[in-house]
Amino acid sequence: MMDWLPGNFSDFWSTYSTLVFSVGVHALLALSIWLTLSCGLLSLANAAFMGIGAYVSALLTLHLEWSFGTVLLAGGIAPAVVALIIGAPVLRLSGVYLAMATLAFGEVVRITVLNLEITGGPEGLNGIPLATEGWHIALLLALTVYGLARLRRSKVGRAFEAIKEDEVAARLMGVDVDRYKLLAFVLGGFIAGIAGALNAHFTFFISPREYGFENAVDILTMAVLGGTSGLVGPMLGASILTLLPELLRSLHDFRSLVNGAILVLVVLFLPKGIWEPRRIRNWLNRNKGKPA
Amino acid sequence: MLEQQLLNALTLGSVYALFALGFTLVFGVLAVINLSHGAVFMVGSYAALALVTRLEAPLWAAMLGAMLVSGTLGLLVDMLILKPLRARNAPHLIPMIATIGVGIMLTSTAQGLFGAEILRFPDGILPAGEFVVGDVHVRALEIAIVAIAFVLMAVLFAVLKRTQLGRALRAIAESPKAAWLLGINVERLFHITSFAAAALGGIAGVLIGLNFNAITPQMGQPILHKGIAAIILGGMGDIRGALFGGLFLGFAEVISKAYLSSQMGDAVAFGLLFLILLVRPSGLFGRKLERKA
Amino acid sequence: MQLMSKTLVVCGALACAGLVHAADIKIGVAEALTGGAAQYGVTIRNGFQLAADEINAKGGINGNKIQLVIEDEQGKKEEGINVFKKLIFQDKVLMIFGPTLSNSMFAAGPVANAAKVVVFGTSNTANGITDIGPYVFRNSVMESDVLPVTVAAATKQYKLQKVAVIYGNDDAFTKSGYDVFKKVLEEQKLPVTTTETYVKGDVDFKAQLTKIKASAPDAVICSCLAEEAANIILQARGLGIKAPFIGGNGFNSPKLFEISKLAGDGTFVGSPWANTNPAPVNKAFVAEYQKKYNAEPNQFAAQAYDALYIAAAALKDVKLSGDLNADREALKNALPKVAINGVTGPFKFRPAKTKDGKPGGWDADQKPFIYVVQGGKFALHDAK
Amino acid sequence: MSANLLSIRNVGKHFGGLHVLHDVSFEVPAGCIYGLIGPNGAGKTTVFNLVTGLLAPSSGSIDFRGESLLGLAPHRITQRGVARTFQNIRIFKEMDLLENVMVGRHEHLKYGGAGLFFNTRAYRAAERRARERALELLTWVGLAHKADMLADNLSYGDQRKLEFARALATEPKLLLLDEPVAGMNPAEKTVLMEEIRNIRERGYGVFMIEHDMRFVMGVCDRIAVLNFGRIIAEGTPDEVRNNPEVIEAYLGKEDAA
Repeated sequence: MMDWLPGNFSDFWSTYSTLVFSVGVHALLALSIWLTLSCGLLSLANAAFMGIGAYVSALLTLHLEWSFGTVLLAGGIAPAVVALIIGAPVLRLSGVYLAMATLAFGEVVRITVLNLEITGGPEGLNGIPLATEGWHIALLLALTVYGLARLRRSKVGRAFEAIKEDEVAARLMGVDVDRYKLLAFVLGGFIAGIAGALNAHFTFFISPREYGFENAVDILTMAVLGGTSGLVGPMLGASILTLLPELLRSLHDFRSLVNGAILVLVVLFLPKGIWEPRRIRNWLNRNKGKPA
Repeated sequence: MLEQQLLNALTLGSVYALFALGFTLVFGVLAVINLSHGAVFMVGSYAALALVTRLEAPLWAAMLGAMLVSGTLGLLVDMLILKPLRARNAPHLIPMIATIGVGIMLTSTAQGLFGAEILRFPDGILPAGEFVVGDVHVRALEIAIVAIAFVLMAVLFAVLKRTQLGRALRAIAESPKAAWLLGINVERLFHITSFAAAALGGIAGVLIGLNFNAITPQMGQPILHKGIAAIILGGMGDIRGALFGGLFLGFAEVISKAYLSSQMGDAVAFGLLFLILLVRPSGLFGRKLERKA
Repeated sequence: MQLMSKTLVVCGALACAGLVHAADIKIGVAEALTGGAAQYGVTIRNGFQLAADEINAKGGINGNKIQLVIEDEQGKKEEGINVFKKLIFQDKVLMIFGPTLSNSMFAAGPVANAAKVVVFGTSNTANGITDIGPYVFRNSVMESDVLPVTVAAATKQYKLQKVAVIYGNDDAFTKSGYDVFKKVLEEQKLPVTTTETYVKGDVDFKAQLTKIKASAPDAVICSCLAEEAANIILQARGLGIKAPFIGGNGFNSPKLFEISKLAGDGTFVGSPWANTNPAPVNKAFVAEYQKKYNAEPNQFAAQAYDALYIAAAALKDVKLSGDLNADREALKNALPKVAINGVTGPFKFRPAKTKDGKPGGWDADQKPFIYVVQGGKFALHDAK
Repeated sequence: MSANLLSIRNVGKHFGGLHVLHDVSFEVPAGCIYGLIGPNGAGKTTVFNLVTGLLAPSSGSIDFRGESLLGLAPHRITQRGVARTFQNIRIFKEMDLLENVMVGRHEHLKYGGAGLFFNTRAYRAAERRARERALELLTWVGLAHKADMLADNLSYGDQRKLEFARALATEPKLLLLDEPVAGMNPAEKTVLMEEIRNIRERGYGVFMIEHDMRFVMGVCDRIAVLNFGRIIAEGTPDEVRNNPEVIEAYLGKEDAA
């Protein structure tokens, strides 16, 4: 009786551990873009930041054999530094112009990686040793969620929200808008870079095509699908979009059709994303009123 | 070699411009970055191909049919998706994401129906003429693409400047609310614009599909990126800007390939886009943006 | 609709096989059936399916029927890993064919190798694939085996003095092909007039070709996928370039030369397979494929077809014990001894030379055919 | 030390060819309610935008407590002690009332990232003080009972009060009010007049733009009149009321109802 259960579980875990890892990494990415969105910035640079993190960490592992902890940290810091450099000029733009500038930046990063010798060009880097374990992702995700939750409830979170709603009013309340935008951009880059470093160390291989426009859009979609009014939404969106393709496996050729349709339907019928605390609270309250 | 390269730049630029025209029209009037425009372009190609191969329609009929199919598609996207989003005043990010979803659906449907392989127009359908002047070679189809890009731009421009419809569209571009107060049927014009822009995307798909004779479900993606670059370079929502931006991009790409290194083509295109956005967010040819205090 | 009905046929066949035979041999097939790589993945799956149906129709392997478990890895690395894990741990397949792209193999291969399951690539030509470990096999012939022969043959035929090169620099396959070309040209001391690149999705190559034309090469070497190759050849002729082409593996598509018509004549192609190979086994394959899928086979289908016969030959010598781990190990030990004469010609494995001397996998040891295109068709080139 | 809180000297502002302000000079003394009136389009809000740093003057100088404000970013000017409300209310609608006011406390919360992350005692104390102060201000404007309501759900008058409390949360030395009584009924105006006087009693300077003449004349200690970008009169309400140029240019045309 007893022995089939763990056996079954170990089969399950062997089969789906990578999928669970991907959910965690995607959750980090969705949170990284949530951070900039919460400040009213539509930045599509997160896939590029993820790529920078992945490449820097993989190169440090392959060539210098740094310990995994320092590699992860470097994977976060590298894109954060890039974000810091490009942030000041880029963040003067707003709306779709910011989106397009960050998109162009992402392309420039991709093309650079493509043409460098050390990154292996289009062939990418292979033979990256397996270093990421479940608890690494769990711990970093927990730390990120905790940190962002604390941030949200502090003056920083209030400043982000104020900037998102009315930049001018925020300025006149004494908020240094440019600095906080830069903070959101750089922190977002840091989280995306860590996610990239984690991903590189359980997929054995990275190549430039994983960090292009489509991936930037995927990350954005996760956050928007889940809902950006809180931290649960992006994580939920990341989980759904990562697991959905597995669940839809039987649809074969028309799987991505369903994927696209879900995107459209959510945008049409759940404008604030799936996880909208207020709507859920209202719904719960309504049900509470009824006799059980 | 320079003459040939300039000619190459002109045709490549015209291809970009042709694609960018519909793209910028939608942005100008509806203020939506329609990321399904690449897929609509692809649908135009497949529609013409299906008409030619399955119904054995002549090329001109296939072109008209492709415009009709892609135009209807654009209209449907507007009526079923963009209209409800407008009605609830969704932030600009939302319609953009919805159109990404539409693009994925169209690409996947095309692959389901036609397969992932490259399809080509059958022999004999292509106008085969070629002109050689000195060392410069040019095909009739290329001349047609350049001419059509310019003519369409001129026609669009004239419509916008000279006709009642154009004035109404410009009023909407300025402020949909004000236009509505002036008694303009804004929704109807949004529908017309969506149809026209998608039809333009469709015809661009047919022409480019003919010229390069390679039709795949994914063919809309690379040109979508170049289209975005072109309309930003030219100034978003500006009809002349789409042509200028497209041509500028074409020349920048070809010249950098010819005189720097062919690895630089895309790096130059996007690097330029990035820098120009930082220096002149309104594009090279656009009016200066007024920022609200 | 066509694809849907195909899927139904496949499912039907599988269901029947499952009912009749208890001792089925489960073999995983992980290919890109959707997404950009689907154009290869789908034909590869067809090749496997055709071979499996043939083998099963003749009574299977030692009486056991082959059951293919086909999964879509979408040409994405994470999906590749997920699918491999599903096949290994959940479906408990004996071995895995695939994935379609070298990139996915770099990601998923280590998973199979760590689980001590044979993974057999039929379309992965990148360097370093078989460095992954001893459970990694491939029958895809590496460019480094094909291109030196091709270039030498073309040099002799056309008395080449200098050549121009064009390749796709954002694709692992075309870039690694270029790297081999570059090495070969250095070794054979053939000067390069200019090296041009393009990226995936490009359809207009005239800027690069104009430069090539100005450099007046005797031949144009092209490391490109078939999809770009047709346009490159046509646009080159359109610009008045008369030099012949020398192509890598990507040129090995009969369709390509149908499209490019006489424009492609004179092109030298080295490849493990061509549809005009007159060997009876190949003629039968081409005819059967045509009948079953109403389309011409390509190299990828041919290599997949051969790969299943290679596995079948190994399985004939393996006494299946029912202990999955032991059977997987036995298959791994049996495979290197296989030698068959397939649609791609005589085939055997050779141990891979790894960079750091660790035990590696097994590469294809196969002589390429050198073809020259005549009248829009492949013709076997007589090198003598 | 100058007794003047705000000194505007010879300020001009033009947008391209359009001259909005010409050679505007006046002084807002400490402990004073100062009014700026003038017909629509006279350039009143532009003066506010110049003082708060949203716009830079084309010429002239703006000093606050003896130091120049020129070239300072808006948030720096706020930190120096200038706060404002807007003619077309700009509260943060998706935040609750308490959060709105706490945004105003932003610069007074002196904790760093570490304190925030580790939830230190100092951090908690600072946040608690900010919350207490915000509640105090909400109580003062009579909105404490709605502290956790979304600002979007407030009535127009309450939104003005909230904006008021939010501006006060920055602890300003000078409060700029842009048409504070617009859209209010007489009873509300009376209450607001009391509150503005209260603000002065608590040591703030108040500088307001207002169209409602009865209100301005009733509450302000001094008034400047702006017409076509120029100051045409300055003085006590009585002086201004009796200035023939003002009557001619402004009061004469617009009935002071």
